[in-house]
Amino acid sequence: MKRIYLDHAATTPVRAEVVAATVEYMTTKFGNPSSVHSFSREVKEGVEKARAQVAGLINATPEEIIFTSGGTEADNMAIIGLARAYAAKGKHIITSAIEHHAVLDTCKALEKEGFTVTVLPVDEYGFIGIEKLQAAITADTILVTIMHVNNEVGTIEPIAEIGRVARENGIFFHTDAVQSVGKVPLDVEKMKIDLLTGSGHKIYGPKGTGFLYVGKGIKLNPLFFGGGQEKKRRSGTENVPGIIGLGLASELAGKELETEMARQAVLRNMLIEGLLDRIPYTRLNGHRELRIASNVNISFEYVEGESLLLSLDLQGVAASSGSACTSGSLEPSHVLTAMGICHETAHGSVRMTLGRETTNEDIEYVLGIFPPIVERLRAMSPLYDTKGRECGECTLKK
Amino acid sequence: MKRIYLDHAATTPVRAEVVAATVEYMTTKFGNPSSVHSFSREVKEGVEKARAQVAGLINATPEEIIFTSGGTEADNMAIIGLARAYAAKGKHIITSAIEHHAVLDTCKALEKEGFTVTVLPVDEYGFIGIEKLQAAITADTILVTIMHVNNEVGTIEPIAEIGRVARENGIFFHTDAVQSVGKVPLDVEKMKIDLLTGSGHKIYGPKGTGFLYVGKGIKLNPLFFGGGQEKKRRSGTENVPGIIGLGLASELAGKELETEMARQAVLRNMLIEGLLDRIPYTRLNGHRELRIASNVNISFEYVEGESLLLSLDLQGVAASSGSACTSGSLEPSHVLTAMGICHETAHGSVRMTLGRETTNEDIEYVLGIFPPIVERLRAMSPLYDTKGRECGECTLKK
Amino acid sequence: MYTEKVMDHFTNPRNVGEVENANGIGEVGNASCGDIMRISLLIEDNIIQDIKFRTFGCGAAIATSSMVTELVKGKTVEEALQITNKAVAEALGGLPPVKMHCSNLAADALHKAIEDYKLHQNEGVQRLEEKVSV
Amino acid sequence: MYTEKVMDHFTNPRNVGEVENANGIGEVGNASCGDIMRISLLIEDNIIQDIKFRTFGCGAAIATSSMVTELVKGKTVEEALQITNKAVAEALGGLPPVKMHCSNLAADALHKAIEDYKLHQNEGVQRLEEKVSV
Ligand SMILES: Cc1ncc(COP(=O)(O)O)c(C=O)c1O
Ligand SMILES: Cc1ncc(COP(=O)(O)O)c(C=O)c1O
Repeated sequence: MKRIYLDHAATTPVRAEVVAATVEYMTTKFGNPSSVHSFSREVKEGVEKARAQVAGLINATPEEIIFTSGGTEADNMAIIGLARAYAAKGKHIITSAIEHHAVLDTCKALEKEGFTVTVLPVDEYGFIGIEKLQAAITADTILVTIMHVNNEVGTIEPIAEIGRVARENGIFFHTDAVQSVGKVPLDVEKMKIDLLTGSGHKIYGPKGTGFLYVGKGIKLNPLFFGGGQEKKRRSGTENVPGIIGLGLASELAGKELETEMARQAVLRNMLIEGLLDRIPYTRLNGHRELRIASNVNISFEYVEGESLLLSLDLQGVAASSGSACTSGSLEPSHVLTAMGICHETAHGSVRMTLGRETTNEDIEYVLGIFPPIVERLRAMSPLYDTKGRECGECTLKK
Repeated sequence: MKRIYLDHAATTPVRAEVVAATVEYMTTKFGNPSSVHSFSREVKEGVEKARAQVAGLINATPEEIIFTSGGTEADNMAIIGLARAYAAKGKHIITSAIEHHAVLDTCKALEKEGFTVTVLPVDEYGFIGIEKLQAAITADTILVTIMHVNNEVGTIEPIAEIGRVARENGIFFHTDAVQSVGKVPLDVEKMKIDLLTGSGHKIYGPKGTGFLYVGKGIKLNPLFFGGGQEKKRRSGTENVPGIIGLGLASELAGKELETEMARQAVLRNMLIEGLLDRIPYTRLNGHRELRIASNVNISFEYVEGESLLLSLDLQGVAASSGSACTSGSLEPSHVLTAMGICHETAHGSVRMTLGRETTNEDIEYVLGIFPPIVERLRAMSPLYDTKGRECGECTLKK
Repeated sequence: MYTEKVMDHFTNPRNVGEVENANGIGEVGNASCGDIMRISLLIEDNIIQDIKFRTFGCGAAIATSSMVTELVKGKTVEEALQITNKAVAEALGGLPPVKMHCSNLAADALHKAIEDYKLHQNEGVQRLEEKVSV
Repeated sequence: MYTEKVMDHFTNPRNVGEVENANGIGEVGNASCGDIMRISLLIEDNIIQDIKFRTFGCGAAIATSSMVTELVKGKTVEEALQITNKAVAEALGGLPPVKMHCSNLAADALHKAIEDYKLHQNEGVQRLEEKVSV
């Protein structure tokens, strides 16, 4: 059976060049960068090259890049590290309702340490309002953390404006750019970004790799302690093969960013229009234009997302959903509900995220199999006959 | 030039079988275990198989294994996580003077959160005294964290006895087993170990992988927050290829543990005796018998360790040293000084750690080149003529 | 994630639809929470003669609905009342742990339908009694 | 880690040993801290005629010692006094950052040796003066 992977926002296959590089650093160049002998020298050089490759992708300097075990660790390092380092300056943090849990739950955890957190609402497309941000700033605010591109609906936030507002107010600005690094042009200088999170496995690099950009002179308390690697900011023997892979993946992503995104945008539009045209009672989630080239997120009324995913999977198509069922909880995606979408509708959302290998034929195949799947499930659904809409909230607790 | 790697305690090359397995999980089996489609199913299975492989090596159950980004993170997770979870029960922690910085500095960091830490001294061989441990326990003690095998001198601590004492006193026992997993038989049941740290890159597995064993029912506060992976104990997309590699490396290490350690012990003895015989003014650091099969640590009086390492490296031999110079500080190894070894002598220590690929010929080669190297450096040393011994401490601060 | 049996019932659900001349209907769940199951049945001579379901929900919700209809069709009311959600899950070869408490409600829907049948029966009886007493 | 020049001076150190008829000796460092450098020299007519070193220390310590002897041999005392630790490091093509402040003491040892020479010279002069005044 044809297998079509449309879940690139969840993770990506590691590209062949990157695999080869990691293998080299697992075998012949396997030394510990902290050692004092020839086995370590070549390794140290490789790590520094990777640092420069990552820095190059976002217009930072290599010394401003700290390697981590992934986007989650980098988000935590940024938010917890900065909050603890600057607690004397202020104890207020601003974030948004549509952040990844690596940001939202981390901010929440800081409330236990005496910080207060303002969670900004978003509009129906998932945009942060700059005025709302401005209004939320107090003399006590030390950090604004707002993502660049949302992982579920692909909305591109106005981070250059957010950066400007933060800079004007003397507040640090962190952005979770896990979904945008290598996919949307990024310039930490121009966009006035102080801290930025990236993750390797979203850009055809290895899982278990990520980085935090931290502008020169910004202090961070470390999350953990040990050998003092990464200039004492991130202890632990470096994941050298991973770092090498992340570096190369970053460079290659930068090189093909424009052509690849233009190509994917065409396929994305084809998929969005095809589905909205062919299937009634559907809605596009997120903004029609200001979304990342790879993201499609559509709600299919009267059906539940997981059963849609299962049906797609049975026909070889891998996608994801904002349905509660996929997370094992009862509440649907916090992103969709923050955008004002009914819980019922949110449960019926499907996200398809395109990638380097996605072809025209893949999209045509998906457009072919999708309508009968929805039809079959709707025929089974007790909601479909009445088209009754419950626009309530799920208040049950699991 | 022949290149002989004798720094296996620092890191190891990834074995071929493990490389192949990681490549498979970077390419064909690349899915995100949290997804709901066929790409993730096979991946989830792989991760659970790896969990069982790791558990098997230490006689734990798979559910008791949490995958981490390395030994450092696991040590931090154990100590910080447990301390915070049980702070209401008590605020006293016991550790030893020869722990890795991932343990020592983590305990120190907890002092800022109101914990008190007792650092047990060691004897001239690096052994913890059980009576000293017993005496240090108070009603407020919640955790004893003492390593299994020391990374510098290879001393094997009496952890079964430590486990017994801790259990009798109702105190949790964590052991940093980074240097012993896969090299010394381990049984968390019999040894009454509550938490145990292991690291992949020390056993021919990938860097950036590690695990924490946490006995059933023991609570841990997480170090960071996000998607709630690893049963909410370690958020972040799993480093799947790394986990697969760690699992396989663990299984293979277990299989060859006995034969390999017996083989290495012979080579180790050959190296120790050869060097002590051929070179005057030398001393073996650590215990002659109760040391791991792979560790040799010898001090060469009147010469400094880094210049020894450089000289060895120029002849193709990679080793490590307790010299301050290798760490960029002025104080020599805290392990050697805790064992009562003069700073001056400690600066002249060299550690050679054997591995799977180490051969008889390698040892003979090292025994051949070593004496002239020491001779040359001693001839340059102003201390050698007088054989003057300064047994002071370096009190300069860098 | 799901067993083969679950996938079989998901792909080829048994007894989908509404029993036309149903004398008991039960609905459980809440669309906002991602699951609604509706069971309609026809009970005659204390036997479940016909039973159908319609479900809005995940794979487990659909499969458990399908399975419960298969399990009780032709059974007595008493036998049907003994079916538990757990038994349905077991008949499917088990469900993933996260599903045990959310999408596993089909037996509840069945019991509700039977209650509904009984209520109507009682009402019928009452109505009869009323008639007599008049 | 180290430049080629450092490795050259480490592998083939120049001027190792003690000047036999030295008239100035300087020692800096501390074995407990991992570095001792000892420089002995012979100054005649204000010129450093001969200079040798012995060093206990790391690669950088040995290389900087060797380099400083090479830099000042045949130079005047004034020229020698102008050599700094930084200049020695530069002559070696640089040192790793961690070494700039620990093993880079060779110029200090040289200056100490020159001081020692001067002290003895002054003592000699004084003694002469004493003689005259008697
Ligand atoms: C927006 C966003 N932030 C953070 C993360 C976490 O990154 P990682 O999976 O590398 O831990 C993800 C992906 O899972 C993400 O999409
Ligand atoms: C005893 C000991 N503990 C902890 C560590 C840290 O482990 P990792 O390098 O995987 O972070 C090491 C090795 O560096 C070690 O030898």
